[in-house]
Amino acid sequence: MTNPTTSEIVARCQELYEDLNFTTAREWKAAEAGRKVIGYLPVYIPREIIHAAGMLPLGIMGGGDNLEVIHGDAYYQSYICRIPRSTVELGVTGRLDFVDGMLFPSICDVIRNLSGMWKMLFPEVYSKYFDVPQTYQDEIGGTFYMGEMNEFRADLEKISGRKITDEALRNSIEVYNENRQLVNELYTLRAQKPWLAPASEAYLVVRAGLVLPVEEHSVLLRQYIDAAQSESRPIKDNSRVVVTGMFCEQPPLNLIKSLELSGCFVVDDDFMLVSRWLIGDVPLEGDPIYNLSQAFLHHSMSTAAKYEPNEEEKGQFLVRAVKETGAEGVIFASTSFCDPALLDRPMLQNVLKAAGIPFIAFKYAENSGQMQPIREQAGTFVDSIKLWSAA
Amino acid sequence: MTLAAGIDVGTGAVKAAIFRVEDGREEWLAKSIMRIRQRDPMQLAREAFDQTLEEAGIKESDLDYIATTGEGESIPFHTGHFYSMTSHARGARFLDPECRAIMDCGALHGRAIITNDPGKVTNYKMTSQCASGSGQFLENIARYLGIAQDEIGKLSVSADNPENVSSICAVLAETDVINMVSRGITSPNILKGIHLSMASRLARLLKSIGVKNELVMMTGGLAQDEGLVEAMREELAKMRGVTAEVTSHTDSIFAGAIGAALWGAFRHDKLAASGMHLKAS
Amino acid sequence: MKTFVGIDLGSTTTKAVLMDENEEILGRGITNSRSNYDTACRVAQQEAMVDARFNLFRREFDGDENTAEAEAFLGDLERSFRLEQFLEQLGDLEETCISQVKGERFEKIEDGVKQALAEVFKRLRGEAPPMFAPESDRKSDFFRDIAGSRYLSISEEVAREAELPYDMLLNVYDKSIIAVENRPPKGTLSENFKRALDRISKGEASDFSGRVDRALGIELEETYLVGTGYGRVTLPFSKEHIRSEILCHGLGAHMMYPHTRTVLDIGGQDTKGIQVDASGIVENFQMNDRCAAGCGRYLGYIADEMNMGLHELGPLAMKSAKPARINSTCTVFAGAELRDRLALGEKREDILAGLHRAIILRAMSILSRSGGVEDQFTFTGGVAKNEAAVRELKKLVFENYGEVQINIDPDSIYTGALGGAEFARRAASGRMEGIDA
Amino acid sequence: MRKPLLKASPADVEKDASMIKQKQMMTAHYDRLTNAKENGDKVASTFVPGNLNELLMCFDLVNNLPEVNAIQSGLRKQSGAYIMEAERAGHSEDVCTYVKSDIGMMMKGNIGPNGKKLPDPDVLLLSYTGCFTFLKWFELLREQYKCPTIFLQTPYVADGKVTPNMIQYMVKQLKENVIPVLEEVSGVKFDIDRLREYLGKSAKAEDDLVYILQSGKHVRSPIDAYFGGIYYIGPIFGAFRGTDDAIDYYRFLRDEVDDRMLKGLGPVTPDGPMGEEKYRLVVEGPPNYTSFRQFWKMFYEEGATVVASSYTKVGGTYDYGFRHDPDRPLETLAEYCLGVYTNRSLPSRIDMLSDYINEYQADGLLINSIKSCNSFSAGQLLIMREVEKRTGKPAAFIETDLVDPRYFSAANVKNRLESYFQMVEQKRSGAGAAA
Ligand SMILES: Nc1ncnc2c1ncn2[C@@H]1O[C@H](COP(=O)(O)OP(=O)(O)O)[C@@H](O)[C@H]1O
Ligand SMILES: Nc1ncnc2c1ncn2[C@@H]1O[C@H](COP(=O)(O)OP(=O)(O)O)[C@@H](O)[C@H]1O
Ligand code: SF4
Ligand code: SF4
Ligand code: SF4
Repeated sequence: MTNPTTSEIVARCQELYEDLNFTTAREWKAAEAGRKVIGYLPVYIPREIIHAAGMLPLGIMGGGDNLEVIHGDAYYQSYICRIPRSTVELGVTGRLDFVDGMLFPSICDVIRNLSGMWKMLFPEVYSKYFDVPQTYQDEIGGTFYMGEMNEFRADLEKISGRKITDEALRNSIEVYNENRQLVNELYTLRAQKPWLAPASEAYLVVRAGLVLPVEEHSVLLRQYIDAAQSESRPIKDNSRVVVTGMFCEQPPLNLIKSLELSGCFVVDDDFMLVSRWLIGDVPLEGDPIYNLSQAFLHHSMSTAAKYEPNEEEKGQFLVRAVKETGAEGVIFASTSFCDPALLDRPMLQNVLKAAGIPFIAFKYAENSGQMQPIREQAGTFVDSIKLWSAA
Repeated sequence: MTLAAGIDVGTGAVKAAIFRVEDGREEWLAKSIMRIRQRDPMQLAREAFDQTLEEAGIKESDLDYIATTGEGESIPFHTGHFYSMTSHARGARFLDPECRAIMDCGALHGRAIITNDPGKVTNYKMTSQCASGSGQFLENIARYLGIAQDEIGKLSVSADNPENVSSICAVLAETDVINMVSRGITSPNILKGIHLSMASRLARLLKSIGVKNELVMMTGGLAQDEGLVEAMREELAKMRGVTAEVTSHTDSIFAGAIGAALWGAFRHDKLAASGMHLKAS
Repeated sequence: MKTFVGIDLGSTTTKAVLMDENEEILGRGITNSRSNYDTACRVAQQEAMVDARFNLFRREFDGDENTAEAEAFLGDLERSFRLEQFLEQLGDLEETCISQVKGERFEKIEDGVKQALAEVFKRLRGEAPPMFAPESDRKSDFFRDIAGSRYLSISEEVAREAELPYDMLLNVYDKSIIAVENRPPKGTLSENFKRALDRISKGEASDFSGRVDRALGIELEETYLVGTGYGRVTLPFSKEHIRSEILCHGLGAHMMYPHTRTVLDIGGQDTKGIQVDASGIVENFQMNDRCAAGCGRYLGYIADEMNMGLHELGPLAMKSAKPARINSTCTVFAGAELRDRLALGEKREDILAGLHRAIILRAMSILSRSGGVEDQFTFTGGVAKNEAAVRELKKLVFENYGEVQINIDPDSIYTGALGGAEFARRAASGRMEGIDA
Repeated sequence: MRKPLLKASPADVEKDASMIKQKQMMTAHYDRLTNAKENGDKVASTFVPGNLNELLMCFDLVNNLPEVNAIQSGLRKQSGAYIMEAERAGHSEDVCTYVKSDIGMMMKGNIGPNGKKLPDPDVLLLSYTGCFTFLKWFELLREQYKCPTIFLQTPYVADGKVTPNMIQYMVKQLKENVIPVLEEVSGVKFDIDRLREYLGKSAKAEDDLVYILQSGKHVRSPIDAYFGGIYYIGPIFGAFRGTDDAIDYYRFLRDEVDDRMLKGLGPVTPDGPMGEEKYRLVVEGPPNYTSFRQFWKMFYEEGATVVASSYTKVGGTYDYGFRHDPDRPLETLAEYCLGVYTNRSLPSRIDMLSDYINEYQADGLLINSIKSCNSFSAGQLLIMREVEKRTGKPAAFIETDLVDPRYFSAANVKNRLESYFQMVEQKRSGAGAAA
């Protein structure tokens, strides 16, 4: 079998991305009696538990710019971000009618309240507000988190009618470890040779992992990485930037393309953090729930949705990302009305200022149509990097 | 010697300029402006460019760099593209080397920019995706009041009791203006009121990017409007902690084109120095 | 006879409905709200009176064997009456224009401009009778619109011939039209009727004119008046004569379609989604904020951008099978997007269809916030006259709320005023009951 | 019945005793705050919902509440300038204006309502109950003050049930993260009996508060449970829970309310006693503070009384029986935090509001949706429709902001309210006619 080209893989991923009916997930479910699908919202959920229950974790990142929101506005005022309203739209228009459960991770007040709304709107579907600790001591936050995970595990056992064994969990952890390694490999490739794996492509490839079974996605990742490395593409006179603030409501694809068009190489980002949340492999030996909790407490990504207990550490993750990827600046792109991202931003900017890293900031919505102002702002940023850099 | 052209494709007008740069001396050879008025901007860009070539008495192939700015990214014959704020800042610095802050007021957007000494943009902000308080907005109102565009400024500065205009929709403003007319408010007072309301928005934009005592140069089409320039002065004077002066220039509308041409020349020389040649095609 | 008046002072148009004691509509009147509000109310009310007179004439002629002849006569009378009105306002406009020609800007060309104006108005007057001839197709009923578009083209010609700057003539017009609109109509109604009657009967008294005289003799007593609408706070009425426009729209829609439960009104400056119960009482509503995106003005603005009449937008958009996806929400930015897309070679009808879809999508969002769409659904307001908007609305409503019945009345623009008139009738009868008790 | 202690002219006794008392309490509190440094007092900043005043008192810490400061700035019409200041410093227009008002105030010298500078806090007690903004707010303050910051997480009561896992988590945090740091900052050893004593006092005042708030059930309500309610909750939600002052205050207030009920009087408004009670409303959501008077006036002028509101539950829900319990000191604190209004799930908020409409015989529900506050606002439209469906009473929705004057459009709000009142009226007469 010949390896598919990047454009073939990307085309497939784009199809998955545009499919607001989640056809592949529907087909997966229909393929075998008794299969269940559990939907989850950003930012992070231990998908391993769902996988171990023999179910398909389905990432729901809003409706994007292809969904015309008709009913969603009946649920949300104009000053609330888009993702909950497009998610509700997906729900009330029946696009999620095959989903057997929904998880609302603790990320902000909007998603939190959405969990209650879901209970009102779809009383017959299992839904859970998935609380996570914001304190990171083993005895305190750890115990609480293990409690939450075990509760969830028990819920899934009830739904599926069979036990989730530690063995199954370990197996799932292994599968996801591999998937995370591949995602990280793709990110590393993009950071090193961004022209080979443009951000808009990498985005689609990683995003496919939200709707595909993880094993299938890992194959896809491998294929894309191999194809990207073997194709030759022209090097552009672009500047390297890290984009941040997009951890929940996803930017429209055109926004990512516009950034590239205006002269940016995106070398790191916080899109769909669930795919990269845990840093490094989760150990396979011992109590799997304990291991997942340890990874969450001590080896996980930073975002605005997390409390940073250590003042000195605030924002350092961003400085490290810049250093590690050789970026020349940071773009803060936040969803309009996203309190976590927007409240965090001034603090992060202060950290960057102190580190002498240039940055700019703008807002978007998942359905932003007009890209010209974004091109202009990103373009001006790149202009000033380019005109004044030593080269 | 470097010859460079700048073409600024805006939403209201296309502007073009040609420069000769030699030993740091910048000589402006030609300029041209064409209002778009529902015509194809790309074609107008060509026409405006050809006009400048003719005026400068040179051929396209004599040019070392053709720079576009504004919405000119897709012009086929450019050497490179600079984004509006980059070029406006540079153009303003050419028109008045003293200025450090730039307020560009075009047909749809307002852009506040700060530069450091070498002309590098250090901070900026654009107005949002609502056209309230834009050039188009003023144009609509003037049209309704039956006032020609070049009359606006003069009338506005003659106001004796400006009407208080809160920020209103650029499209629905008409109704509010009708309201004012029917309450017997004079055109100068209406215009001044609108200028003040626009200016206060723009002044806030300037302050938010950290303008304190820099000389602010107005660029773009509305810089021609002395009423708005005056209103900017008044609004900035009202702001605590800001002592910035405001200036404009008769060629302010060309700032983008000028800046693009000069950056083009700069980039050409820089690349040439490193042995690369990007001859205009 | 007793009459009840409802006036809906809209942002774009002011509408009046005259109702009799039996809840029958006697007359409807509409005018531009552009002028001052007082005048707008007075003009709309007066127009409703005129319409009522014609209805009374019609009642007078009812049961006549020569229906065709009578219809023709009434048609003539109406056109002739409109012509009289038009000429009167034209005279006013001319006077005002001439008086504007003064000052520095006209220093050297004062006489020339005045002569040119005289010529323009001569031609305008000459064109008038055919404009009001049978079968002629008037673009609008508003003086500003009819006079305006003709003035523009005639004065361009005249200016060219006289070698005067066209801008000057334009400027004089722009200044004068506001003043003219702000003046309440001068002539008394019956005089205009008399003159119109004279014009068609050429002075000869006929059986028809006798009946008209008789109908003119019926006195229309204004028993109670209720005002509503966008400008209701500035209405020149006291508080008990004012009702919220939401309630008036709800009630008005209920009167036209007693089974209606959801009402969408898209006016010039606001869009309202209203839910009413079985007796026309408002249960919930939602309105847009002060932004033109999603209201009638959006289309007006686009029409201006495209140099088209409002009436032409819908039919052109209907030609499209593939509406474009409009990215900008803001009206002004949508205008810019329109230009961009035209420049890129996209089809006018596709862009226009996309713009219609955009405005209806906004309306859908307001509807959904007001509680969705329930059977029956009534669409009112100026935009209901636009077929492309109606097409998109139907499509979206059916897709999202199933097969509900959609009501659109050609006179739906009067919904608010109708509700107002009914409130007036109820208030008056309540008052009378009070007196009886 | 106890007689009011304070002297006032006989005619005024009913309405003034509690008000005078409250003024004195507030003045004394702000003086203590602004003199903290001179007096050697240590200051803790914390939030209203989940505010652990009794615990802070055990360490002799003075309780500073940034939210209350923001409210004060709003009422004094200074918040607008503060918010602009914060936005100029890089804060987004989109985020909660309480935070920006506080940060702006800090940037402009932190002058408190008594005209004196508020002290820098010695410790930030980040008690996180149902509002994500709290997290970021104190991270922002920590960046400025560089003082110890205690994090106390209250899990969200998503399923309407408080689980043992939640209580354990909180008690553990109190024992291991909160109390040790408070001891260290204050230099005072924790004494659980002191805490018990204060908790007992809290419960006493809480009894009276519930009585007062429930007086709204009386037809011809003696109180306005929204505009008036804001004053009534001040001491219990602020720095006075657990004090004798609070006990006195609520006793006075209870007497006044009883007196008004006896006389068949309605609430007192800034323009004197309220006229006829034409509409009885339940209100959901915080008020607007920048145009507080104007806003209130739109209600009382039309004869609308708010008989129950959810806002008076933000600092704790007592009407379902919760009282601070001296016998389970740490658990009771945990339960208190878990029970604050915004930490309750949407379904339980709907239950609560529907109950209020029925129990307080209200004509309908009014939602004041606050732009700032996702915690309150996200989901309110569903709440509105659901309550309407369950109670059959009309509901209306208005949008304003807490302390940002830019988002209070008087004309809009008035238009909506007027339409709403006419709607209620029409519905009543329509129902009457149909019957
Ligand atoms: N003399 C003038 N007085 C006032 N406004 C003017 C004048 N000339 C142009 N304008 C306004 O300037 C705007 C166009 O400015 P410009 O900078 O060319 O915009 P853009 O770059 O967006 O095309 C138009 O809105 C026009 O109304
Ligand atoms: N014949 C028509 N065809 C299409 N649209 C129309 C027509 N007449 C009016 N409109 C639309 O209706 C709007 C005015 O609606 P109207 O209900 O009169 O508004 P308002 O009540 O606010 O005055 C105009 O902005 C226009 O878009
Ligand atoms: S985009 Fe921001 S505010 Fe909206 S749900 Fe996500 S985290 Fe919350
Ligand atoms: S308010 Fe007016 S100018 Fe602003 S977005 Fe809406 S239509 Fe555009
Ligand atoms: S978001 Fe709401 S609860 Fe949170 S601080 Fe702001 S106003 Fe208070």
